[in-house]
Amino acid sequence: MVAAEEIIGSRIKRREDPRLITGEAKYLEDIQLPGLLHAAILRSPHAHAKIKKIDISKAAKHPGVIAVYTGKDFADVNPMPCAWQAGKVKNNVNTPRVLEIDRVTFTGAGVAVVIAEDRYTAQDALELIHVDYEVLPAVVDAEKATKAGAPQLHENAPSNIALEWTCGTQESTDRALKEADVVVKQRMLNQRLIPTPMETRGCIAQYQAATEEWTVWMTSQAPHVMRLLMTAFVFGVPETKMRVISPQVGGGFGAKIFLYPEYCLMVALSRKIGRPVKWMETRSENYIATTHGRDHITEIEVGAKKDGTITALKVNTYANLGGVLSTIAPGIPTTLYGRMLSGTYRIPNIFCHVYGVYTNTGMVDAYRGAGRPEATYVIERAVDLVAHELGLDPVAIRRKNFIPPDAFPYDPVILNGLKYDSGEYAKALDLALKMLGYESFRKEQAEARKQGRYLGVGFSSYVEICGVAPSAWIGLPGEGWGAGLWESANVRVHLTGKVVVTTGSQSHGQGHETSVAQVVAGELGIAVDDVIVQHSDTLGTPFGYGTYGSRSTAVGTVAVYNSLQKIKEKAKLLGAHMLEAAPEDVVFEDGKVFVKGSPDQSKTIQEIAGAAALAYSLPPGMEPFLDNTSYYDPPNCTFPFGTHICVVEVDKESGEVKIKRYIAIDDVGKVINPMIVEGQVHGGIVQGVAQALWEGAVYDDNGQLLTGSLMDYAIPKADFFPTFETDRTETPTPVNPLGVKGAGETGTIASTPAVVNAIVDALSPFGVKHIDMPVTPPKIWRILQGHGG
Amino acid sequence: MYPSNFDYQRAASVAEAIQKGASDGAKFLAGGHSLLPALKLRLNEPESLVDIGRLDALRGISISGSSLKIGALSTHAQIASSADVKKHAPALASACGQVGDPAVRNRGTLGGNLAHADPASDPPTVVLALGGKLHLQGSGGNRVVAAEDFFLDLFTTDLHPGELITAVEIPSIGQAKSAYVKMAHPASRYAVVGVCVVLEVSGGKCSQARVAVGGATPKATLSAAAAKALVGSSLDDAALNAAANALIGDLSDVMGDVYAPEDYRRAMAGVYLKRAVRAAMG
Amino acid sequence: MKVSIKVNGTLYEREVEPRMLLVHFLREELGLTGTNVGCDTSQCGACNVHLNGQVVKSCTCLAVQADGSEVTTIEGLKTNGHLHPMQEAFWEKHGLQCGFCTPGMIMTSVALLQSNPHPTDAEIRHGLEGNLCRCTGYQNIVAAVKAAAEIK
Amino acid sequence: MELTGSHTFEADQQTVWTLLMDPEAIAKAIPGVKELIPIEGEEMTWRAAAKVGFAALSGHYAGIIKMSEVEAPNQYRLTVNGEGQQSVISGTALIKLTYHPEKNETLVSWDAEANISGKLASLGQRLIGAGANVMSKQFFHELAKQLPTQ
Repeated sequence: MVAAEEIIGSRIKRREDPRLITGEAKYLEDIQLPGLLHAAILRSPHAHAKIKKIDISKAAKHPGVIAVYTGKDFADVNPMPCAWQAGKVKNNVNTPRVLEIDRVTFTGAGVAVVIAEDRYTAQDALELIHVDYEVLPAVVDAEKATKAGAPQLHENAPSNIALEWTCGTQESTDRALKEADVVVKQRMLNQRLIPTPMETRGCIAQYQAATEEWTVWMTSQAPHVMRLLMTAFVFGVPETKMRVISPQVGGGFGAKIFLYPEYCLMVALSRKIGRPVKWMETRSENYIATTHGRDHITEIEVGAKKDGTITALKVNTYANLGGVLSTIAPGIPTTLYGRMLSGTYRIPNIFCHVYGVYTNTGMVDAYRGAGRPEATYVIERAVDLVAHELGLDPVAIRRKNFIPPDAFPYDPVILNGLKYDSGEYAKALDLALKMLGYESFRKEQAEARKQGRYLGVGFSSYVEICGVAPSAWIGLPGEGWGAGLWESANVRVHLTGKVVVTTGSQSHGQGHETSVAQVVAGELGIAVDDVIVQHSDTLGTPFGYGTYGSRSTAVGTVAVYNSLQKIKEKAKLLGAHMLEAAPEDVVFEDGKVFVKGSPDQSKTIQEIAGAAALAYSLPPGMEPFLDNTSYYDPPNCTFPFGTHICVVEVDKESGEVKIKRYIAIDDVGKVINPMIVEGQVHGGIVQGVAQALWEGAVYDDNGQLLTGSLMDYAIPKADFFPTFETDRTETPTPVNPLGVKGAGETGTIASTPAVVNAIVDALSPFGVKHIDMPVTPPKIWRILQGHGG
Repeated sequence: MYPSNFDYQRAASVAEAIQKGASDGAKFLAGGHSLLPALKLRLNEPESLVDIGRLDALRGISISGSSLKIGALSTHAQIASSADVKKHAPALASACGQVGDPAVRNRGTLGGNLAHADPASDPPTVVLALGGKLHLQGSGGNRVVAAEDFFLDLFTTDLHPGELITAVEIPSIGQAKSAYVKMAHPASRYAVVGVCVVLEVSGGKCSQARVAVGGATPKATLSAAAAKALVGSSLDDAALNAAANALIGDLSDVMGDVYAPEDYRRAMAGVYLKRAVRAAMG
Repeated sequence: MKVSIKVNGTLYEREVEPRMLLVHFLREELGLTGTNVGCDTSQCGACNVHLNGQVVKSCTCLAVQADGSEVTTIEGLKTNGHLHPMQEAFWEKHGLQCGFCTPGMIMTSVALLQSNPHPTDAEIRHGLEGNLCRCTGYQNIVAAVKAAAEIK
Repeated sequence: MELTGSHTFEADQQTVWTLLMDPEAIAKAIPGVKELIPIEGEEMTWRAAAKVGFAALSGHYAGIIKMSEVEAPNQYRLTVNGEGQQSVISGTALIKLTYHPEKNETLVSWDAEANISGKLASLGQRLIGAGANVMSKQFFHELAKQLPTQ
């Protein structure tokens, strides 16, 4: 067994794995209930249309069909709420209904539902519904949608603008650009991505008429928030009337944060029909009906002095938000994007202007990294563009502009009062360069070019924002978030000394049952196996805002830690009582309470827990049991950082790109379980590299998703990658007592510009300065055709 | 993910299969790896399926004379790992080893694949380059059709309703060199472009050549012009460039899609021809 | 139509519609829900099982096609209550995160080692080309397969 | 999606024109269509139901076929709207006839704009363009088979 003081920071095998490697885990699809019915949803084949008439008569008569409904049957159910609107500006909000009633604004919007005894039958009946549409012209490009003459999606959103938001100062930025020695302008696209967790979405709702209560199982990253939104906002019933359970969830990457119409539809159906109803999304449905990510059209202007000092950055972005707004859609391209544009650099003047735009495409919301990958891509490409313009080395220009270690806490001004917590950016870069062998690489590159082989190296020195909080920041000064952002935990030490932790955050692959148990075991000096971590059920766990934005460790686990401190305090009081010592004379170490200097005479935490539970003899005024609930609202966010380096070889004839090396140095603060952090980094890198090279949702001009399946949308496979070379620096955050920053998104945030920078570097002999993602072989080939390639 | 209803009949003999397969709305089911994906999406709603998957008469890989005879129900995995195929038609073994993924190769059959005639699948290109012949059996009797006459258009073959591929005959390449190389689509792994070459070389010169391209055109296509450019050369860079240009000029009806536009596919046919020749010559 | 299929050593006889996919037969008729469905175009490999000893996609096979066959699912991999070395290796090497692709990934990996007991990293990566994982970045899966090869 | 193509009919222009305007012949040339039923009150408009089968795709479609902009015997517009399998196929083609007296051949060329929506569009991207071309070629090929024997 690992010694108590070493548990935090150890590679402990995951405790959730035995049920996952044996097939015993119960995902939503695996749940069966007596009398369970199955729903199938008819979706609009048109991106923009009026619904004139729906004929359900044939479908309703199909054998095995229980009922068929259209949007009109749920006219009394509120539309989905939009819980995070852009701060301090007007948001022209339009959100989906459980089923659309008279108009659809994207292909895939639900218009009718069949409920049947089994899913094959439900699908059979779906084909018997006839919908009469009046097809309207569509627009899919966010910039074009704002121009005169574009089809208009919503009456309350002139020029299809859902929101127009700025941060930074326009005047000083314009002035600095005017005064700069060089100004580089670039238009760049951050293409739309489809999150694609391996488990699609699903929901089961069961209604008990006698008590008017629901139990709802859903594939959610935030069960407490789902309950709140469904009861208080969509159905107008007391929150206490619903229990929401996230069973084993097969990945989320952001797409399972939101309140989707299908979930509310199941809730409504279970009440209407009086039997439990299940809907499980197919993959093709997932591609058109679950949220997408990114999709920015951006123009940047960056100003610098001749020596490479960056003096100004001006960014104008059209963020495509889809046909209707998803739950927190407006927050992503505003707070989480614009406010992070300074990156790891001291940039005195920044101005960012964002249009959030409606188009006839699927909803766009948070996807792994959510805003920060887009910001990091902008700034890391910008730095390379300036270096190229000035003939500087990309490493040198980064060093020149880095925020130095002694400048922390650092206020990048555009963060609306928040400060970067801690950072040693050059240290991470140096370690990465050492792993690469930069000088010898440049020699190899020069030699290769002589032979007609094109190698390139790309750098990305990133910083991101994790553990988004504090509530007072996100809520009050106008960041627009419609909720607080603290997390909660309850820790109970049972009579037998076994510990049960309940937490309001939710795990869907991150390994909380292990990492949280490590913190408990380490703090209480007990075995990891003596700790059980329960989550994902609103019954029996304290309220929490859920798992996203790498916040479960930086916020949720700190709540656990705080509860443990309070439990230790109480244990000390009781231990002192049991030892007949004065409380101020005892200490808690290695799971034991003893008088300072006399460890031989001690009471173990198990003994103390037993005494607390039996309560035969407690100090005066002490309540029985070791039990504490904490609510942690951090004073600041955390800011992980690092440097990623990618080495590529580009085939000049075909445009094919081979990743030769990938180096990642991340600093996520203190690490609770290095194995879990490495896993998060690997997975993150793959998703970011995939954006650079392969993935991209493509709509045609009529709003049809042409990449509607895994046949066309390229989720990377094992043989697309070399073995990643990873390491860490460790700069603890002063923000929380654990010193942890968050590791869930670093890989995705850092990797995309590293890959694109490498490809541009490889192609620099042809005068290439920029290529838009995904950098596919045909795209490179076409560029080389025009550059004498 | 939930196919529509159909009648299912399991054929006990080739004759029975042919008789049942001739009825309107019937489809043959072998490994099912072309058909079932469409069935699951309800993009194909046949009235009946005739399962030929248990017809032992359609199995087996054998050598007769200087030809390989590959039963139509041979799976891609069986072909890819067959010592006989590796010896006499190594490009076919290689192509079958590149179809889909291991699980697909374990179920998907050569006969089903060729009957489906997906332009982006690997085996048709190779069977064409190797001069393969398809043995067909239908209500009108047996016939043998050369691969170049079998593939008519996109997903369109010379098969008559109810007619089955029973076997594929591939002449041994003997001392000739061959290779199949492809640019795989990153999502589907279908060929964006796939090129197969068969080269006879004597005295350092190419004396005979066959070049077939798949993926780029609605059906796998032989290029006489590319072959002609290789014949007589020592397969040096100049000859390869000439052959690539000849191939590019020889292709008509090149397909384009969201991933790879027409001009790119055309250019890649040339690039991959050069790679195929280099791979064949080792 | 009546089918009899031996699954994890037990013979099951059921009356099914011909259109029922093998994966639905396993999950819904037999309650063996360890095998997951991750796509509908036969690409992701989450549903991979062994059919007569070979790895196949159970979503691309009708139950009636498997009539008379032997199927092994993730639930049948343990012997005498002990984890299969591949299961141990995935656990040990952190070869999974959300776990949804894991049963199919493990079934493919077991078959991979049966045909190639000592694969290189490149052979492992190539052998897993039909199994998508969205969490791990594959690196620890490759490590797990390698570790399992060493145990055997 | 733009589709263009042409087909040479070995017949004089009037014969080809008559064929192209014959709903029964058109019905026969569309795979799976049994007959076209005129829609009352609408000029040159027919309702059709088809069991369409192409490649690995097959399914039931219902649709409307309309002829307009008729300039006998030189050109007309053929508009097709069909739906089935949670997909919608719509297209409009301007069909032009050019007679070559020296060979007694009539060249029929088409310039079409086609849109495919729903499941077919999102799942069949790889093959839609090529498939539509093949199907339009097949249509005129089948139509040509119905020319009166000379």
